[in-house]
Amino acid sequence: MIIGARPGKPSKLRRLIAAAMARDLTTFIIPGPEIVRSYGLDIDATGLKPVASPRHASVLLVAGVTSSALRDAAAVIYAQMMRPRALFALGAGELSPLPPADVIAGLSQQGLIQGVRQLRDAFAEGAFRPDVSDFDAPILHVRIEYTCPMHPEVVQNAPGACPKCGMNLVPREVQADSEYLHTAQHKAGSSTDIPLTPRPGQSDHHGINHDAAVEYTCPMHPEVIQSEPGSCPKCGMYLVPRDAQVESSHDHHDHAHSQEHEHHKMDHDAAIEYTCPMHPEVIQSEPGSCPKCGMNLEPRKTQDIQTHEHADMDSATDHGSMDHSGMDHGDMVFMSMVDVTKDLPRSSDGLPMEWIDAPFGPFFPGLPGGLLLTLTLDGDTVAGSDARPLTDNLDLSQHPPTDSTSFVRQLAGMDPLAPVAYRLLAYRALENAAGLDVPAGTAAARIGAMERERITSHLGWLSLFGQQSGFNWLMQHAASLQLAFLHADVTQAMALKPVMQALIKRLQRTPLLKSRTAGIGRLTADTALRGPVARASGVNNDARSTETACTTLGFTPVSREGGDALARLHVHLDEISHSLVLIEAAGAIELPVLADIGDVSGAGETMVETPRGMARLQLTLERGQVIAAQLETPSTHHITLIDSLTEQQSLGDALMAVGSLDLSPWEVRQ
Amino acid sequence: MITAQALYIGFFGLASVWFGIVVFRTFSMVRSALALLFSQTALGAMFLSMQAEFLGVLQIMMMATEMSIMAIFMVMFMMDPGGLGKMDMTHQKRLSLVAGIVSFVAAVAVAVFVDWGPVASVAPDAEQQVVDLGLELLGRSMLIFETAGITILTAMIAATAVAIPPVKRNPLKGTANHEH
Amino acid sequence: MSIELLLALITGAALFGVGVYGALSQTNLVMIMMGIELILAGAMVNLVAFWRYLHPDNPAGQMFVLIVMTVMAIEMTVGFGVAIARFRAKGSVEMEEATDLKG
Amino acid sequence: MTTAFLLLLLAVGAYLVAVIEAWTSSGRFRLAAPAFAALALLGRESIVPRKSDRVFFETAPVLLLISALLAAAVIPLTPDLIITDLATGALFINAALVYVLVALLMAGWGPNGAYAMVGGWRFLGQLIAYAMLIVMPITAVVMRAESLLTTQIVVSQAGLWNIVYQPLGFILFFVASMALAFLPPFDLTTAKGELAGGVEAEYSGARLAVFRLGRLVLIITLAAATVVFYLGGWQGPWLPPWAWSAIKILAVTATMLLAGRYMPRIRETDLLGWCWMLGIPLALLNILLVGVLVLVLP
Repeated sequence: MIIGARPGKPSKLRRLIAAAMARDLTTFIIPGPEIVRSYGLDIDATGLKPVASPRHASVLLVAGVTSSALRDAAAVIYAQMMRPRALFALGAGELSPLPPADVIAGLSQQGLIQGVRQLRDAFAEGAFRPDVSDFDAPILHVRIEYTCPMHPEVVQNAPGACPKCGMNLVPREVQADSEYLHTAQHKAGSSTDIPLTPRPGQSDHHGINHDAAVEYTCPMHPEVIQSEPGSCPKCGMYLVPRDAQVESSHDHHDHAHSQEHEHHKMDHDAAIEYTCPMHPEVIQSEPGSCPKCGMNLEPRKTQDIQTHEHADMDSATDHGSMDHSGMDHGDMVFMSMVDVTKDLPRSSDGLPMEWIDAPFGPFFPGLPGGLLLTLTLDGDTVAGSDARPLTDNLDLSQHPPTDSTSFVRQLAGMDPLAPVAYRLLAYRALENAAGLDVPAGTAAARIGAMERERITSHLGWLSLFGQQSGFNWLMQHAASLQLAFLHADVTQAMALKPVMQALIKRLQRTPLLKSRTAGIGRLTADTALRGPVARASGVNNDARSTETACTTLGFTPVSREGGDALARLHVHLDEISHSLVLIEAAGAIELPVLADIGDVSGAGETMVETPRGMARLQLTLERGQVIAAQLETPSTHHITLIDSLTEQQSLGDALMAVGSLDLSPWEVRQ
Repeated sequence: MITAQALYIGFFGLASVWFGIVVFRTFSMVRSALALLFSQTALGAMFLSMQAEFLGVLQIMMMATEMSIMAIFMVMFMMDPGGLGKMDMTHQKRLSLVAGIVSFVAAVAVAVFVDWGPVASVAPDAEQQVVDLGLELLGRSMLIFETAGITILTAMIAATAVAIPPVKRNPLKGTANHEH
Repeated sequence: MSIELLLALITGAALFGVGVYGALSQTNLVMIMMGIELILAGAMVNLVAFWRYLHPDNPAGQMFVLIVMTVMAIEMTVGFGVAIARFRAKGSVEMEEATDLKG
Repeated sequence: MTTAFLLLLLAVGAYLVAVIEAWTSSGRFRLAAPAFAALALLGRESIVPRKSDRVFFETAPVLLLISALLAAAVIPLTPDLIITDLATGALFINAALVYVLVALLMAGWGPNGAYAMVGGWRFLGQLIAYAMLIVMPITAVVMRAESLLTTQIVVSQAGLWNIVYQPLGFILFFVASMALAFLPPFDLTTAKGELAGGVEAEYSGARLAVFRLGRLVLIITLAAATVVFYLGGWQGPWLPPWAWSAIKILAVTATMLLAGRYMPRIRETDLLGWCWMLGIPLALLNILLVGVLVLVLP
């Protein structure tokens, strides 16, 4: 029996269909296939078919313990799946707001295989049931608000006509409590009726967050809007606060009687400036003609920080100016498109068009699981982006002080994509603080383990790259190699060497691969870059060059010029071959084991070259207890690059650029 | 008497006109464009029932691409392509209606009252038509055909030249039009 | 005269009428173009009907239809070229607002 | 009678295409898998997203299937095994296939989702470009056959198949067919890792089943068209004509499906750029070459 069965009495035909369903289980994997593989699970071997859209999946597979934000997102995915649907939890703890799992199994291949068998039985028996209750969760609740299709700034709670153009307002749903996915998911009467993405015709305009009370925007770049203070990613200026719309009403009649505060975004605080239709760079405060072409300048509204603040303080003035601007349009029978499009941001092709915020993630196939990427699409072009991890941020503040064993466990469990690297990092820092020396043999064996993880991680990335770019063969081949390398010893790793070399050779002569990646996501050499991303831009900062244990094994850092996705692909491939050489030289693979550091005090700092780049850990020991720690990880910086890499790229290129950064949302420090 | 051919012509003609009316009666611009497409497709089917096989197939083929392009332009140029706001986008409605009806009535009157002379009952078979049309195009009407070709080429080049963005004269301010 | 010819001519007249209404009443350039397409379609029906029922032996009738199709294509090309240029400059393809050349 | 028999053949063909497609994408050859998948799809809920353009959403899968079937109607498997031998058959195939575009536009706009919409508009650009590469090589084929009849086109290749007579045309047509059926590496419309299924993303249950069936019929129709135009249709020694048609069509289908497995998806700018700047000049060159050959050779 499955909780998400399809309503209906079991009949003979339905039993036949249920039997067919049991043999054709499609699955949507949470948090993502590469993470599930890093736990050593081979989904392919069980006959579960991974699919790209929740609409096409019958099984929701949740592996590992996920953060509450990820569980909320998973609940939305579950609601989007068609019944009959089943929830399959692998080693997951708390699942709410998801319903209780239909099948629970341990986080092991054995558990997976058994679980799939149980799932098949459950489908064959209970795909149809007469009594089925709907799935519901707080994240799915929405409230209805009304907005004008032409004036997105007009938002009110009751239906009516737009005060600016007289059009009928159209209803729209917004999430009742929305911290993320704010336009993405809607709740319907039926639990299965949830759209994957917002309505193209009536979506939110870029950056208008209807639920936030205060948002921050850049005075120079009005398109930059975020919910917390900070600096503008484009120009570095401090963002200024302003009111976002909270259920504002623009209705004239209401207005006269009620003292309701009015908040507006675009029009009423505007000053007028004049610009040339042909030369947008010409802007002046008085009317006149363009110095370049002599055309008459056209008025347009501009936003002024000071007016904003003023408006916040004095609502009477606010009302007055609003009325005025509202009247301008409200009395018109004909709706002017010039006015409507004037305030729209123009994209690179100069055509003002409607922008759509489309969520990609946090479980988007082809992007790292756990990463929520919201792209503002202008047709097929990306006009803006917002990336954030929905994973739990490991708290390293260490109150109360933790002992070294649990500290190591914490750090090693932080990133499922690089457990060895972070374990080693914790180790080295502890040893450094305690002043312990590591024997050369152990150091070499640790390098072996590190390099093996590098290979697995890079293969996982290659598989993800294959998935994203529709390169099926690479996706499957790299995935199976990743699983083979995951627990391989030295001899097994060496046995896989020819296969690896064949893969690399094959990639070098794959048609279309070069044109697909060359020139995409280009990054100039910058010392803030880390790991393969840095080395693909010709920057040679590899923490391994400073380690004598590595250099004695014959390590030389690889580096490529170009700084684009192609160079990153090559660096990843080069590093895989180098890592194989290092493993061979190290002659042993041994995961670090906890040595007794004793009852010491001191401070330690160390760096480890994780598969994604250099991570740095500083910690303070007091009588064997960790009292303070500070971690710096490569993805923390790389995730901030997304905005500039994706801007004005076509969607495919933008996603490729994000993918080529090889981000791990789990290690991003917020 | 009513022949099968007359039935077909009547049916597809009616469909064509009905879709043509839908074009101006729906608020959704995408629906407008696709209604026009189906109006033209019905017209193509009508040509087929009038035994003009080549023209019918050509009409069906050409209009599908043309109207799809129209649909994307509608979405581009309209702020509310889904027609959610049900806004009125017309002017001089009464005048237009009168003009439309007058032209319809006049054309029907001409069709009814003019003596069209003897009506041919058989048309050449489709294969023969294709051959004839080919010979016509590359024979007597070659100049017209070539002129049409050159004209459309010119129109394409001119339209592209008009439509591409103006060259930015100051490379330093290349991003100026992103900001506003 | 035959009923087929009459039906075809009435269809042509109706399409022409609808097209005239559309071309005159719409304010959006693209919608106006749709009206013009319908007018041309009406003309096309008549041409095919005349060819089929009056001069089936003369392929020049069919050639006329081809020419009308070309005209439709040219109308589309030029129309969209103008529409894009105008949208780029003004952000609007509303003909009510195209008053630049008005005295 | 012939029609019913051909529809049955088409269904069998579509099923085989599904088997081959599953084999090329997962590496496993399982003859029964598509049957289970189809049953499972039919048993699953199929919902219409709220606020969708319902007319479009419902029509799109059916229109896709119909346009593929119409294109199949003029394809001869043997001299007599053809639904209708239209005098404008070669043009008719293209006319029917253009409605694939209309269907996908509807499927993209209908369901009210960004992924689907981007997928739909992407296909618009793709098809307008590649429909040119369908119709221009066909022109060259028709020039040699001196007829638009598809049966006549097969007969014209009795001495020499068109793949040898006009190899350039064959390559262009083959590539354009793959693009038209949005097969990898031209699957920008459904793009699994980019758009999570694109136009398919919002379809589910029975509607998705119809959509996928339409696409399978489309693939086999295009493969059959390639065989008719370039690989001599039913012609071949020893075996009966229907056997040759079947073998050739399945071989072409397998090639089309297999090619995409070993390369990444093409970039959209490349997809359009190569078509307009390389494909169309080459297609014109092909017409010129064939014109010269037709005049020079007896």
